[in-house]
Amino acid sequence: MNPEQILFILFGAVSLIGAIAVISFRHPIYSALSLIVTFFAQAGLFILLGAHFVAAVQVIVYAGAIMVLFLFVIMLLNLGTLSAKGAISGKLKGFAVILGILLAIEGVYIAVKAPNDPADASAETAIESVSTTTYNIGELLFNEYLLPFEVTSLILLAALIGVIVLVKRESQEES
Amino acid sequence: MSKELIVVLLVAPLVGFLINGLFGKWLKGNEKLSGWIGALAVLVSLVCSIIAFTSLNSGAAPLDETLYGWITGEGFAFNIGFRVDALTAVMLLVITGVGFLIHVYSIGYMHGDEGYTRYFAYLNLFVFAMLILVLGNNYLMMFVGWEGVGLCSYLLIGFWYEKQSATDAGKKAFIVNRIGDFGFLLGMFTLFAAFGTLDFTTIFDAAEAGNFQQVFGASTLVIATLLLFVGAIGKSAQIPLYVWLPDAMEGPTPVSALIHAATMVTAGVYMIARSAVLYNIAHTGEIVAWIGVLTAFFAATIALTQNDIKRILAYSTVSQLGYMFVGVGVGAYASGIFHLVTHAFFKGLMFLTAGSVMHAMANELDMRKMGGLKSKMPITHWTFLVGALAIAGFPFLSGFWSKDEILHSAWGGSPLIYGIGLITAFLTAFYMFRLIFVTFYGESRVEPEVASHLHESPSVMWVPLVLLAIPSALIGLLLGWGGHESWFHHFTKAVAGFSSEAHGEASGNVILFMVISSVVGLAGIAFAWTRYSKRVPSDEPTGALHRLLANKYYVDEVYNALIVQPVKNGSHFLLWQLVDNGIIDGIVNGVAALIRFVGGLLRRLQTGLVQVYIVSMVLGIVLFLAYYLFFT
Amino acid sequence: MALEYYLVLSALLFTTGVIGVLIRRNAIIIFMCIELMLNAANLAFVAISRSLGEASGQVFVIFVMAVAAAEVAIGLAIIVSVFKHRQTINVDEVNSLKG
Amino acid sequence: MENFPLFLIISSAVKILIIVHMLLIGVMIMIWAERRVSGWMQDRLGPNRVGPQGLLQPVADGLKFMFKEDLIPNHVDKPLYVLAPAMLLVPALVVVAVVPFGSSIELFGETINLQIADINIGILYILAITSLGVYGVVLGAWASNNKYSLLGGLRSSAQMISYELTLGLAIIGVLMLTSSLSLRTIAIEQGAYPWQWNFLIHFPAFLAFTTAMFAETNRLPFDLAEAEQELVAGYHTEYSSMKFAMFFMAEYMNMIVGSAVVVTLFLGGWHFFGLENVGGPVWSGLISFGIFFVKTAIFLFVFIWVRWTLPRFRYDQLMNFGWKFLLPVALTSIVVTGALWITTGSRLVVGIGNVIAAFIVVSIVAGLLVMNKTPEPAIRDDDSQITPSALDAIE
Repeated sequence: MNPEQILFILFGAVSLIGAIAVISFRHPIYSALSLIVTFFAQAGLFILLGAHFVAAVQVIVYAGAIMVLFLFVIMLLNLGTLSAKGAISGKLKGFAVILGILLAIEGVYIAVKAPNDPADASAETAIESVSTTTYNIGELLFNEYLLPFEVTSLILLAALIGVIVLVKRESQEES
Repeated sequence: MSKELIVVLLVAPLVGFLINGLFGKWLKGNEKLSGWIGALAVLVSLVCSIIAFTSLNSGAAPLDETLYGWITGEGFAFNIGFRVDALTAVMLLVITGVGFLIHVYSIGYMHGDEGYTRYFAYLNLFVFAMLILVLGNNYLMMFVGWEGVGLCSYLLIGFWYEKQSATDAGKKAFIVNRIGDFGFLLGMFTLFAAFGTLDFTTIFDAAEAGNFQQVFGASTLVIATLLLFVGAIGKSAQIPLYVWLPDAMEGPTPVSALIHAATMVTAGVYMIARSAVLYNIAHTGEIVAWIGVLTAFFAATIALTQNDIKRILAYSTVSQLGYMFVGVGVGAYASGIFHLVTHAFFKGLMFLTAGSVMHAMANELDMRKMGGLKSKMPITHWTFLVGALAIAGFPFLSGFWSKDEILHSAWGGSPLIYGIGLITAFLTAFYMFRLIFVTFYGESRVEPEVASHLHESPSVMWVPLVLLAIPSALIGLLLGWGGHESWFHHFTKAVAGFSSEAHGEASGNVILFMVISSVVGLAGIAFAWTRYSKRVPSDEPTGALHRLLANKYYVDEVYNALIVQPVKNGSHFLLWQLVDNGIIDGIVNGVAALIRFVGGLLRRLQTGLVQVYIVSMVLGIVLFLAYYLFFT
Repeated sequence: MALEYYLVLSALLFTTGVIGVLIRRNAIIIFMCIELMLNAANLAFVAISRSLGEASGQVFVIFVMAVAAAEVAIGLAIIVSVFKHRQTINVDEVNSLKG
Repeated sequence: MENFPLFLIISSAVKILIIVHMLLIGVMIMIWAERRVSGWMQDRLGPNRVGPQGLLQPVADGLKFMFKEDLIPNHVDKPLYVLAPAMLLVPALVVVAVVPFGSSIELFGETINLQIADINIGILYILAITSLGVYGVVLGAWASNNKYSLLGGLRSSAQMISYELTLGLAIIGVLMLTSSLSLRTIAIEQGAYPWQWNFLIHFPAFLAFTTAMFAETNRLPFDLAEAEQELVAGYHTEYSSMKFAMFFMAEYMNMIVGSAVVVTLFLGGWHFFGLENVGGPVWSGLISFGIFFVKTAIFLFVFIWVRWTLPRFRYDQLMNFGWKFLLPVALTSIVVTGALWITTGSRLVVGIGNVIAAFIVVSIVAGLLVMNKTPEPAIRDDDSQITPSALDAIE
């Protein structure tokens, strides 16, 4: 057991437990908190993978912005604990869980049986070169992926306008 | 003369239409502006027409240019293109000149109407369509204009759509025209089958060279020209399709003047003159002439007994159109077009004066309730008198010249046509002056409350009257002096097919013909004087002939019994109750019932619960993955 | 650490998200589960990126995050609107599309 | 690093111990300083009974907090209520890990950087960790199950998100010229003399960053989350004893770390006219640490100064200021810095261009605001003023 394995197990376990907690907690606030924990653990995994920049962005964007928005909305709407009874029958729920387990089996199967890449052998050595990737990411982002990058900025702009339109008050005169 | 000029000429009314049509709501508060925009648009066209005309007159070559390809396909091409020669130039002047005056007149006449801007939009659109009709250099363009004017005519006849009679008249005009248009279309198809194109120049050249596909054997051109003539019959209200024109008087009077007297109804005449080459080769002119003269005669006889001013004028129009067809039929194309021009002025004038009278009489049209209007409306009276004298063939007024030329040419074609034409001329003079005497002279029979505000029309209305009266009186003298040697003949000589006047060669003494015509016309006036200067037409028709005429030969009733009722019954019992209700509805409802049944079963899947949908989605993914992972 | 471990973890996280979407009724939690799925994908991206020794995968992760941020903003706005209208964000109570 | 990095571990542990303790002591000193400075500004004495010049007053307060009954009200959500203060305090503590507080010392033949961890994404780490501080506030507010607390929490989250943008964007100009995310590199890249420091090159960004930093620490004039006059005490209304003390400490810790970051990024770090190079490898390191310490202290004084000078923003003013002034200024700073740096490559031009551009942008925004100005509502009493405007921003 080298340190990386220990950390992987630690972070992986935390993220998985967090994920299960997200879907298990009754109260949305706890779900949100669990999700934050999961995100943190994932950031840890990213660092293990040498993707420091992505890890930082993960925390800044997900933990720092997105989840705050979630919390904000949950508090705003004052969503309390939800009653269990609803239109979704237990049968459907059971079916859904079985489906999910099947899907998990398939996913694991894909992951394990994935054709081992010839580059995999060099992967261990590649770690070092990739670990300083902020520069690499920047270079890729502004050269090869410049167009997607600009498109993404447009998506964000569109989202911005969309949100304003969605939640804007109908009339400004009332205030 | 350049392409750009023609484009401006054509587009100006379109712009007017768009402004009035699209921004009518905003212009509503300011109807003067709306009216003047319409008039101005036509004025622009008028100026362009004058420029085009003078340049042609000073010897410029006719323009025949293609702007761009409209529909291009394997082996054929339809283009947007213009042809401006003497014939077109004359038509342009008539359309925009009379059109402009009528626009101006309408500004006063339509004052206060609910649909003021709509009216001007339609009127501009009409001018635009009419310009396309005369400017096109192929039959397809002509057809576009042809249908366009038909549409505008329909819209304007039914302009007061709250009135049942107006909408009925509009529908009638549309349906009757459709029959004619169908003929026109078939004619176009025939021409296209024979020549592979619809361009005037190509067709005329090929026809003269005999270089075309004999789709109907030797009679190809005969069939084509006769089919085209069916279109002309419909549009120009000839026997047997004239019935729509008198009813079309339901529209506003300036519309009657512009569309149903001066311009649109002459489209048939124009079309035949344009196709002169074909008619010359096919020798179908005689049929045209006979239809024309019979129409002239019948319409004149009907006009004898009518009491409604506008109806008299309408029948008179039909009758005069007959004359024009006589002219083009016997090959005297220039004369026919000449009569078209003079007629446009004096008939337009008379309609406008009738409108003026209506305006003063609170929309009263029955002349038995008028009388003695001369003193109350002097300008109207005098201008009307000029028009009536012109149409009656009073010496040296415009109608005298043009009608005389046609009669003269008809003599060369067939003395019998000439004879009937002469009788018609007598009848024309008679019914016109019957109208004048009953309306303007004698005792006033106006109802008291109407009489109290009897007045001359405003200047915006009477100025156009005067402006029309002058050419009505003089244009014949100016253009027609010298008979077949006149300026007009000279000007239009270059138009394709005009020069070879096969039948219409002048024969006999010109002066003698003139004298005969004048005497006949004067006799008609005199006869009217003896009959109606003191008397009012009786309400009840006396005698069989009178009744026959008063009821317009029962043509409407005959049509109704022979065509309308069978079609209605057939539609009702066979098409509607059996085919539609029984078979088609049965199929449709059967299919609907089936779908409803199946849908009812499928409906249960549509729970409205997002998660049920997602579950099915995930199920699909799981199955797909399973298939690809474990079974391939 | 071999690639497979990360991929397996990614698959498990993804599946957890899917199950969450399927069984929870609260729109916000469903939304969180979608974020969870996106993150699982991100993890796979980064792992494979390392395995291949190039940074493209990380660039994609950046894109995914940007789009996720946009999506969250819009989605939450919609949820707030729905809540204003219907006083609930339970997806099984918002079933106007029921056939 | 083939061998077990014993020395690294030991030295790191020592550094962590020193820094954390300095932070904690710093908090105590700051509490004392704030009260004394405010007293001095308001022409009164402030605490002066416990110890010399009242220096032991914070110790006394601390003791009081510790021995006070740890009250947990009945109506709160217990787990979160307990967790919240820690969630605020921990980020404040760990963020200091990447701040370089001096050059380096040579001991036992090894070079020791005066920094706990020089990670290559240091500045991102700071942004990431500081953005977490909001959870402590928000969750504490929500867990308190009290409407004043909740309002405070909501305000705080909206404010944090708004000003975090500026915080992040304002430093990009610096990063562009330094080509590094490492705080140490950034500090070294700035020369020894004040005119080489970043605050002159990126003056508008410096102002924007500092302002946003003030907002992130929830201090006046940005303390809407705990505005006493409106919300009793905002998010920590329901807290008492040690839990309250943790909130309290976190605020001051944030101040200290924030000052240190500003000093590192904009004020030349430990540089001061070459003084940091005087002496041997040990002494120069200690002197640089001293310089850094003094700079941070001066900046902390500015914090206190501002707090007792400016009145609190109204909620809409806060949002307007953040979105309509700071954000445009930060954005302009990025564009102008990038453009001028590429075209001219001169720091002087970049510095001047930044100031001019910021001036223009602020003028334009101000002009637009004046033009679109709706008549200012008459002064209303506090209560009616806060609740609707807070909800405004929410909805």
